Amino acid sequence: MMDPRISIIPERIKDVKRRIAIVSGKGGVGKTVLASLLALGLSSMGKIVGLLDLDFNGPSCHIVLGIPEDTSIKEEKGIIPPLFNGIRFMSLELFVKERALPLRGDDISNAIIELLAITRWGSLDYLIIDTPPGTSDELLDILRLIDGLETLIVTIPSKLALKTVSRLLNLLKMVNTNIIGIIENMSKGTDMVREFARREGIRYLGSIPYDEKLEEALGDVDALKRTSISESITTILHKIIGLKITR
Amino acid sequence: MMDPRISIIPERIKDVKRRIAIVSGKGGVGKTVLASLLALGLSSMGKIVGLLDLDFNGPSCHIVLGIPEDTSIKEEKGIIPPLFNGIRFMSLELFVKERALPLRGDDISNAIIELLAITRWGSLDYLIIDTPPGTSDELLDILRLIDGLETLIVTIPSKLALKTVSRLLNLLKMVNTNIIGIIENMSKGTDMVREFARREGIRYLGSIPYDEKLEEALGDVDALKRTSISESITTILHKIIGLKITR
Amino acid sequence: MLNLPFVIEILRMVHEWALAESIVRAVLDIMRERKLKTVLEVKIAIGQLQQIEIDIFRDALKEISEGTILKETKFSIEEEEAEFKCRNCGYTWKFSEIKESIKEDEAEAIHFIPELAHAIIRCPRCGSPDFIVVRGRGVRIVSLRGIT
Amino acid sequence: MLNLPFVIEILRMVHEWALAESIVRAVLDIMRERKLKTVLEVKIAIGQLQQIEIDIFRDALKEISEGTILKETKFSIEEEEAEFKCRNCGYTWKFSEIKESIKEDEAEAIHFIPELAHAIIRCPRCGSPDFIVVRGRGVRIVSLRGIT
Ligand SMILES: Nc1ncnc2c1ncn2[C@@H]1O[C@H](COP(=O)(O)OP(=O)(O)O)[C@@H](O)[C@H]1O
Ligand SMILES: Nc1ncnc2c1ncn2[C@@H]1O[C@H](COP(=O)(O)OP(=O)(O)O)[C@@H](O)[C@H]1O
Ligand SMILES: [Mg+2]
Ligand SMILES: [Mg+2]
Ligand SMILES: [Mg+2]
Ligand SMILES: [Mg+2]
Ligand code: NI
Ligand code: NI
Ligand SMILES: [Zn+2]
Ligand SMILES: [Zn+2]
Repeated sequence: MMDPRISIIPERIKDVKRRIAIVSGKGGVGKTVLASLLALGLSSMGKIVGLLDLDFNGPSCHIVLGIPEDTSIKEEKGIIPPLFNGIRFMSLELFVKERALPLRGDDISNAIIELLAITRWGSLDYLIIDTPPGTSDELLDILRLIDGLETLIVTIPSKLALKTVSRLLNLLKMVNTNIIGIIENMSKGTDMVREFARREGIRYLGSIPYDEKLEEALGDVDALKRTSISESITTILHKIIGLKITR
Repeated sequence: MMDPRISIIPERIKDVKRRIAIVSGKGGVGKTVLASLLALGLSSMGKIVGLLDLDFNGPSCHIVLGIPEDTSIKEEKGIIPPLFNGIRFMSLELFVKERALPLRGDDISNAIIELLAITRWGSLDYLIIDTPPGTSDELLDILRLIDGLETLIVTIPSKLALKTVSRLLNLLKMVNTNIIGIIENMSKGTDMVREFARREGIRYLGSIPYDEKLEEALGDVDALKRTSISESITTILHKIIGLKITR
Repeated sequence: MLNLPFVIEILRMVHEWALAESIVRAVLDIMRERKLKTVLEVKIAIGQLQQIEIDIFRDALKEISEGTILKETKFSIEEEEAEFKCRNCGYTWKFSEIKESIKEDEAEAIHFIPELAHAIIRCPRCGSPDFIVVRGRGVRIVSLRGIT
Repeated sequence: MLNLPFVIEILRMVHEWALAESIVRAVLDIMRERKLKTVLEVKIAIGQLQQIEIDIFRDALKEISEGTILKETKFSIEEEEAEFKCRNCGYTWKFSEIKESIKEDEAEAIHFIPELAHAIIRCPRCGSPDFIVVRGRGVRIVSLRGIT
């Protein structure tokens, strides 16, 4: 029998104008930091924003934004993502609170479907989705379940990262998703990533410097806004907001 | 019916003295670089070493060590891992060669079982296993399938990494694996990781500096051996070799 | 929303509503796909692990289907016992055997997302969290009887 | 290893040997677990996707079991057609329909690790590599007849 939960997902996100997944294939390139700061930046610009953390094995957006783990979940014909600094936030962390959560692929898939089926996002201008590294269940599921998904690729300027990003791009091109472009994080001022983007035929959205003040600022929204990362993100956001998306 | 392939796995690794998985939970902390350089270091010390890359969605050990992708696989009552710089190497990369390989959890699990069932490692002093981030199928499978598995944890000095490592530790402690200890990569000279190790009751094995010459050295074994990373690894290896493991 | 009876106010508050909505929507999807004119009966299994409030779920199904062409459809609900099998040691056990040991906030987490059981339940024999939920996970449609 | 007939030299060269070894080992494990004295017959299914050389596999089974208490055991081998289902669009198709389009080195990769199909095969309808191998993946034991 068909999975009934999948039927309701389009209804749950029907008032979400843009659905953007932050992806890389590679770990540790800054997906979580950028997903969180992109959401924060959009909210500062007056947009209505949701942030969904789908890195179930290592959820971290709440650490970046300083969202308390003991937040209680409101139920109302589903679950309503709590609001923090103007961001509607949803993460399994709100339920498991630091416990280890060793989920296999089929569990991840099941949990994503359940979460998308019961969460009522309401009207949003942007839903930002943080994803884990790899091209496994999380990515495959949002690609098949979220209509009109856009992907925003994050990388660092390293051969090791670019080889993996290149594999990811092969996949994204196969399934015909909207690739917004690539962000170079922890830039070293070289043109390695810009060149890569040109070769792959994707938009180079800009670079973000390594900011050693980030570590101290983690969990403190005001301090985060003062980092040079937030500054670069504002510039990048103006490009992203300007794009017209056809679904 | 029972999976026949699982029955043969103990036989396939029976002459492998130590089986060490490089793990973190977190991505981008240097698991792949360290797994590769640990294997290289052990080989330089005269040990017989195997290196198994289980990061199917983003295999990279071959890039670090400069192993050509067009190596042909030898069959002899199974498959024999080709030898490079004294390291017996196995990776799905040898079969897929840069293609995207989007595997879901059950596929990953199936592929790991198949690989372990058909690969004939022969006699090894050490089998080093590189793993992807997360605590999903790859990790759960090697924990259940490889008897006497030891884990070597890699982290960077960041709150974001340590929160995820801490979740991983919860899991490792549940399943009673042998935790060798933790390596601090891209150290900043702080005592954050040392303190963390003390709190968690695990061995702090040493720190590795950020070496900006690494990027240039990737793929070139001689250049890799000249990095300060290799130097730190030698010190750490002496500690690891000295440990008596009870299975 | 004024003047609704009290019981309905309560059922709006719980997330059982969202799951009931998914059932109704799925049945309407299946009708369209298979070109059914009427659906006489829908059999639904509710896995014990998720600890759904069955009365609330049934009331939600009724209220939601009321406004659709499913208002005459019979929704039969059966409970499904939850069973686990350890991938590490092969041991199998039932939810009922361990239910007592689960705290209230833990049950609440599993109620929302049954996979969170992997953060809470461990194999009674070997302690591993690496188990399969063999049956009784959550809500699913078992069968559907309709007229073309 | 001198004086072995030529055919056996060849079958040592292919990895079918390793899979046959796993079958024999698994049957011996099952015997011990279920306290069987003799195993009369083992039914093995060979999934078409993996493209096992059945004759070589059969010869390997014979040679390996020769030296064990399974030397009288009958190993029946049946081929299982491979079928796929797309997770993205629901389309189902058979391996035989697409077999022609697979190049030699690709078939070789799938022969070693059937999951590598996900790097090679895509849904004929929507192009997605996100499909399930519904049946016919690789080698498995279907059933076993023995005496306690
Ligand atoms: N621009 C930056 N400057 C300094 N540190 C950064 C920057 N971006 C990310 N980091 C740090 O790098 C590490 C990895 O970032 P994270 O967002 O967790 O990556 P991912 O989500 O891709 O795994 C974290 O410790 C984070 O604080
Ligand atoms: N000690 C180091 N100094 C400089 N760069 C490093 C160091 N360790 C790792 N890197 C770089 O960091 C990135 C992540 O390393 P990698 O080994 O791929 O991590 P993981 O396998 O944990 O995802 C790569 O670009 C790698 O070259
Ligand atoms: Mg992340
Ligand atoms: Mg790696
Ligand atoms: Mg499960
Ligand atoms: Mg599959
Ligand atoms: Ni509820
Ligand atoms: Ni072969
Ligand atoms: Zn167990
Ligand atoms: Zn398809």
